[in-house]
Amino acid sequence: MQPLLHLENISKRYGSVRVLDGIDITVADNEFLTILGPSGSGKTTILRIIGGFEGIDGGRLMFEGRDLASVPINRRPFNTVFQDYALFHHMNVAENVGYGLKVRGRPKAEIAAKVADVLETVGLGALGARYPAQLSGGQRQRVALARAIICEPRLILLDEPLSALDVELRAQMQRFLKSLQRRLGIAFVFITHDQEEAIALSDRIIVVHRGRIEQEGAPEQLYRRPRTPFTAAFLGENNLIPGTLTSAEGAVCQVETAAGRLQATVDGPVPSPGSPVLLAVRPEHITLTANPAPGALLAEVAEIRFLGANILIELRHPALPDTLLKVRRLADGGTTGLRIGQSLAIGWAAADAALLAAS
Amino acid sequence: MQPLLHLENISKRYGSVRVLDGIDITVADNEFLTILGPSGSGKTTILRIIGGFEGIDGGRLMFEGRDLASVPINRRPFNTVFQDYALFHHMNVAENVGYGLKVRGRPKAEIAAKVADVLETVGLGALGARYPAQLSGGQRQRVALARAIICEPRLILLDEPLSALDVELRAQMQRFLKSLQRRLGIAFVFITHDQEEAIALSDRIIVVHRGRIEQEGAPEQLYRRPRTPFTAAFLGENNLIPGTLTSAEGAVCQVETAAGRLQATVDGPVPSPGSPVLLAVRPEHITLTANPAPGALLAEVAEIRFLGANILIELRHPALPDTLLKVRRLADGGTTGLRIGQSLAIGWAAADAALLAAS
Amino acid sequence: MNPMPSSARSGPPRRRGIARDLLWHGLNLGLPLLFVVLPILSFVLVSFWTLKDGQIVHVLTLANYRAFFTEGSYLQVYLSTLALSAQVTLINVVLATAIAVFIFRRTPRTRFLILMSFMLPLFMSYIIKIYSIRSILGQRGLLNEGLLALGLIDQPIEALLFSRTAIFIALAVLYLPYAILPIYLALDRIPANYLAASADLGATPLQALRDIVLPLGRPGIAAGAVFTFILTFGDFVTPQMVGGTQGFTFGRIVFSQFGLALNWPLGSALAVILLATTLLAVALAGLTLRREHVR
Amino acid sequence: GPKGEVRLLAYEGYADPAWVEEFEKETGITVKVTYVGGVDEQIAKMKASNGKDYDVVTVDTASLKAFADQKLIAPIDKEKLTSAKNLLPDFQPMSNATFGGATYGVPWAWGSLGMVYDKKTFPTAPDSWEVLWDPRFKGKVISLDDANNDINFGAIALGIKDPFNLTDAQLAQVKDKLIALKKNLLTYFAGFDEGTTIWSENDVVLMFSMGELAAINLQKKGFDVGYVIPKEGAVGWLDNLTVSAGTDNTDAAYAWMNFALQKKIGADMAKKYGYGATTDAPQGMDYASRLIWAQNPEDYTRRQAIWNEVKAAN
Amino acid sequence: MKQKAPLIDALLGLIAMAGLIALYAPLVAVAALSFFQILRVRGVMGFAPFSLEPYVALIANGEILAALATSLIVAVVASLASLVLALMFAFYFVSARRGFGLMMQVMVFLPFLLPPIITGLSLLIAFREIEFSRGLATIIVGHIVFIVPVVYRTVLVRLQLLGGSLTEASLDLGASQAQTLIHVILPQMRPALISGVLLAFAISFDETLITLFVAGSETTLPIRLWAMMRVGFVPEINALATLILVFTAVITVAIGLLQRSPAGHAS
Ligand SMILES: Nc1ncnc2c1ncn2[C@@H]1O[C@H](COP(=O)(O)OP(=O)(O)OP(=O)(O)O)[C@@H](O)[C@H]1O
Ligand SMILES: Nc1ncnc2c1ncn2[C@@H]1O[C@H](COP(=O)(O)OP(=O)(O)OP(=O)(O)O)[C@@H](O)[C@H]1O
Ligand SMILES: NCCCCNCCCN
Ligand SMILES: [Mg+2]
Ligand SMILES: [Mg+2]
Repeated sequence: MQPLLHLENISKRYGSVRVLDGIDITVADNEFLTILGPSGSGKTTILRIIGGFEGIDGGRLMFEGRDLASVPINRRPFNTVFQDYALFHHMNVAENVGYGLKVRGRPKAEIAAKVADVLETVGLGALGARYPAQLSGGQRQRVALARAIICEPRLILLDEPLSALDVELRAQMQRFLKSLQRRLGIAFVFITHDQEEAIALSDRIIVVHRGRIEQEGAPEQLYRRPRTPFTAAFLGENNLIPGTLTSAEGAVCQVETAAGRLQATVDGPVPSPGSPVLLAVRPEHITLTANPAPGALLAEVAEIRFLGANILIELRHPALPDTLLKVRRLADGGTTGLRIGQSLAIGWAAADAALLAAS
Repeated sequence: MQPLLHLENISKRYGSVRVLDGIDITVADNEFLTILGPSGSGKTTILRIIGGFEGIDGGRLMFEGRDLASVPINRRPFNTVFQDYALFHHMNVAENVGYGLKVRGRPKAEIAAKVADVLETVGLGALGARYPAQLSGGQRQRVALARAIICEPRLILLDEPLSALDVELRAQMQRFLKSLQRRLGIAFVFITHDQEEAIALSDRIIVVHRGRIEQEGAPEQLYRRPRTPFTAAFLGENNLIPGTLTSAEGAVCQVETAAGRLQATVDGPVPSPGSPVLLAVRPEHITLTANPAPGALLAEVAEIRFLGANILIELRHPALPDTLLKVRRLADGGTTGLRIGQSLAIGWAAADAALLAAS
Repeated sequence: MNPMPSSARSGPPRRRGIARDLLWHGLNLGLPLLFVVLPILSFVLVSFWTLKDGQIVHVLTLANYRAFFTEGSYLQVYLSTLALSAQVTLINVVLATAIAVFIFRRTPRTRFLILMSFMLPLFMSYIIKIYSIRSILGQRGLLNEGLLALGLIDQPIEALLFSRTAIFIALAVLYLPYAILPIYLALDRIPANYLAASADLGATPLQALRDIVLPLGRPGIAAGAVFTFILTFGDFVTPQMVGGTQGFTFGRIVFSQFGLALNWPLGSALAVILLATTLLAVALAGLTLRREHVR
Repeated sequence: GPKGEVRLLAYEGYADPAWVEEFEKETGITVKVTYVGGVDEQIAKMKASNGKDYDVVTVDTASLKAFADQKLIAPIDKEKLTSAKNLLPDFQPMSNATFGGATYGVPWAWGSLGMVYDKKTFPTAPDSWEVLWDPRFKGKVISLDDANNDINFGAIALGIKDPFNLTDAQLAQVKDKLIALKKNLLTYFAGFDEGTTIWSENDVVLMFSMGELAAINLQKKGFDVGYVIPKEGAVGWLDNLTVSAGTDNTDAAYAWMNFALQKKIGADMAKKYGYGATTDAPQGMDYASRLIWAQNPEDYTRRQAIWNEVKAAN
Repeated sequence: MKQKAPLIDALLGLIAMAGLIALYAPLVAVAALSFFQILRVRGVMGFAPFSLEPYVALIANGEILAALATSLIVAVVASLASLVLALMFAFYFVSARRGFGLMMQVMVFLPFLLPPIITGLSLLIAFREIEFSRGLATIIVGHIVFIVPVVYRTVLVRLQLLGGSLTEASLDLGASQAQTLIHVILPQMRPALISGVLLAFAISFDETLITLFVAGSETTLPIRLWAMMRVGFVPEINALATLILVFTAVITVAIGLLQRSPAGHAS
């Protein structure tokens, strides 16, 4: 099936700075695609290219098989929620939200009704007459969101649309976006820094790093099977332990590390023995035991941080002085006995430790 | 001891809209204070009042016992990171960051050295010559942060300073802020929407709701012992079950709910029997059992959401059709057997269920 | 960044028919070409001809330009006019900037009205205003008579009129509004939170003025300076009317060549020199704007 | 212009609304007047449009030749000028306006460029232009600003007999004389009114004037001034009605000229504006014989250059 | 928010006040003289008693009123046309390739940079060459040519400071370029547009030297005044100038009140 949108080998430069390099992305109809990446990696630039706000220095942008090069911004069936909102400060909230309908010549009554409806949805029912300068940051963000969705475009581009919202509102908006996706069959290209959000909402995640695509896939797949150290470290927390591959038996490998010989599972081709590798273990996969079996990995509790629903325990292994091993536990009382300085045995299932080629 | 800053009974109105009402806040020397609250609750307004950008309609603002009313903005020993950054677009990054030193008449060489230093710290070492228009959203935010901290003020006001940063950078900046606090003895007033962040960073959190202070306290205390339904629901996730108090034995109360008689622990004075109450249980405190004991609370799995390190399980109880019960588990493989539609016994320790007076 | 994205720069793509493109360029380059350049071009040509016995000699020569440097007092008058305009421009830009900043610091509600009160004097004919200025400042003018009547002086002050100073004052007064408007309009676009941020960083109001307001007002200040310089450099009526024996300026010399003197070639050459001067002024103003980084 | 229209290029006072109204009623021809402030503008405007914008132009005798040489005005068709008979005998020959065998203008209004003096300072009228150079009156003298007439005036003040055909040496002499006058001047002025206005607002006692009207206006304003033609003489100016070379409506042009040359119109002009009419002996203007009637000078271009240097001199 | 700076404000206020006094003194004198004419008795200054005579005379002075009407028509048409053209040129400058933009800009600026006599004569000759008869239309064209640079500069300064993100947002929401212009860009430029058109009007209303040449037999007020200078202004000129000023003030205040922006329309 033809993708809705296809970015083919896009590259983009600002002066001598190359910000995008061979970007290839497809967006399927009704898909919720998230672009994830560090600050400055090129996410906004990708969005702006799709929206038509930036030209490209190489590659093509295809929409349903048509090249978008000659399609002006206002003819692209996309709408954007800008990172800086870009609200019209001389129009009130209702006028901002209704603008897309107004320029399409819809009747006033219809616009008023739809605006009221959408404002209700984003929880700003009472603020239609306010001007942007009279709103809080989060309220502005919601206006920007309302303004983009009212036209029910084929594709919505969202640049961190929920970053200024509190958890509750955020959850509510997330539900709203998902329902929108389901109800209207709209596709979303979404930028967020919130990984839980990315994982919870997305059908697919694309990890961008320094203007290149690092890895892409379904959220769980990406989380569970990162293929590069960057993805492993960037998407969710990870403990990365460097070592050398000594031997492999099927997918299960032996790795020689400073802390001793450890086991890991490789996804894909097995590196040749002797090559430098990284062993990645998620904090939630590490088990802690107070009474170590002989030969167990021993580490010392360096910090215990309460995070709300979770507790983060940081441990120091004498042979790994530069890295704190992070362990996550549910804050359900199961960790009450822990004390800083305490020595614990740590372990994980070989299946939970991923082997990555060191870059 | 005299607080560093004291907001005494501040109120503020915009036209006929009252946005702050009897706000009383103290900030101690070297304290990290976070203001938490829904969008539009008045957080930014509080910060702007402290900074001197907004007048007040009632109350006083005292700094080390002196009334700040007559102290102009530029004489207040505070610096602000604005929610919209407010970078000077006609100055490059280095000039923006060095501005506070420049107006203090510091020698050029000193400014250059400090700027380089601070830029390094926020990870923008190479971008000093760029202009704000040439930066990504997150980079701009870091410039704003660098610009505020370079003067090493007594108090830094930060309005969601990390919201545009990715997890890794965010963790790094958090560490940086904490170290700053420790190293320089600076106090912070911090606004964030990220609750983990609030909990992890703050010495104290103030929850604001509709222009009033809802509750304040140390992060863990607030998380574990919310005193109002609002705080319970807003800070972290909670399952709130309405009911009627039937009897109390010490702090342990019996509550009659649609789902049957449930136990909860009250913090503070016990409401009189017969009064409507809410029972609040954190998702991480709910236990799930596949083989229910007789009389156990049975619920059906409605959704299982992978969140990365955690898994969120939503359950529906026949007697509570409007609310999904949320349960959080570590994504450590312990929930692999769960299936949607499955019926499970749910339970919690009485100590983990908080009793709140219904509002 | 451009308010209007376009296809021409490395901006975003935009569909526009070739016909529309041609029309757009045609309007913007064609209209000025037709109504401005073509008519004026003939004068440039004329400036290379000469006059002999009252008749134009159609032979290309630089004689008129040479005359400017060597004959009569053209160069001297040119230089003194240049100095005069430069002085008026300088003082007016300073005053207009101060006034624009003053307006900018009022509340948004009152700004427009104050601005307009500075523009209103433009609606009285400048000839009438010059007459009025003269009847105020004359030796027997309203000011002197008033001061005499009040007993504040016992001899009329003589020096108010018919001097270089008088020209200076009259030009400054007549052209002040032209400088205020563009400067104010530039200030008006300064985001409010920039001022908040600079104050927050410890800048005194004066420093905020130096670092934020004036740099961001620079395009307006440049425009105001260009307006003032050009208008005063070309105006010969005002100097003539209030300047006494000092009121002779370059514009007047140019003008005089087109009357009974019938020396269009010399007049055109002098006009070309005047044009070169004003163009240079515009270019200079443009240079100060080079480092403009718009949001 | 359209047939039923006559377009005048005139000075203030040469197309009084009352006359226009009467003319329009009489002939059915509409009058469109364009006023100019001086001969320089007039000739520039005429030259650039080849005279096509106007039918009747008033030109003084000193510039007639320039207009004719540039082919901006056409010879008068005396047949059509039925009102010529109304002219005073002195003006009948139109000799000032005749060169190369053709007559280009009909005399219409005249006056002199005499001296205005303050009667308090000068109980008896000064009899020589030299008084303008008298250091005692430094800063109390004002002078007309007109390239050609100022040079005429300087020549007359120097006692040069033919001020319209100056040799190089004479021109140099005149230039120095005029530069010397600058030291005494409060300012130059450009029109009747400027002269009188400046006089009335400043301490001025002597004026090389633009004409009788200056004195008349000052007297009306309550100043005790006199008007004198000094012994050296003074320029007499004579403005002529001419037909534009670009006209396509000759009949209307002549209709206006014939109308304007009626005695009653001349009398009305003299009364309202203080100009001497050419159809009626003007009151009090009994010095016509002492005037040196303006003629085309030897070289306008030259004179302009010299005048510019005078004005630029410090 | 505004940083308090009493000293600076006092200084600026002083300058502004001095500026206003200097600007208005000639105006006030004219207005006063329209009611109280100066009367000198043997050179000593005095004033005639209050009189509305100049105003009465003005009503009867058809010639001046006709000139006024011509000036008004010319100024209205020329200033509106100039605004439209100036906007077009400004957009061209910010959107076209730099070289084209500069080319256009130099051309547009020429008439403003040259002595008016050259502009006037060159237009007159051009009109003659294409046999376009001089009249209202040529005056208007002459004025437009001269005014456009001023309005263009004023508009451009504002346009360049506008920034692109709102335009992008508008286009993104499906607005055409024209709709974006009308609904987003022009409202943002409103102060520049209003003051630009007022400035244009004022310049046109007072333009003398170019008009002198491009006028046929139409007479505008400044031309009338220019010619009148020779023999002196009639007293009704003061009355007229005063009335124009009062009308302009009233209109300006009305616009100013309509201009009121929404509260806090700050950034
Ligand atoms: N100028 C104004 N006029 C009227 N109401 C205003 C004005 N400025 C802010 N408000 C209102 O005041 C309330 C508090 O705003 P504030 O910006 O302090 O909220 P906030 O807590 O920072 O929200 P957010 O998390 O969304 O940034 C909001 O409801 C907002 O709409
Ligand atoms: N006009 C410009 N000139 C030069 N470099 C630019 C320009 N605009 C952006 N950049 C650079 O391009 C890179 C990508 O920017 P982009 O805005 O796409 O990042 P991002 O992934 O959206 O980051 P963030 O998460 O911080 O918003 C950044 O390093 C930025 O500094
Ligand atoms: N207002 C009529 C006066 C005409 C004077 N003409 C004199 C011409 C001098 N160049
Ligand atoms: Mg971005
Ligand atoms: Mg806020």
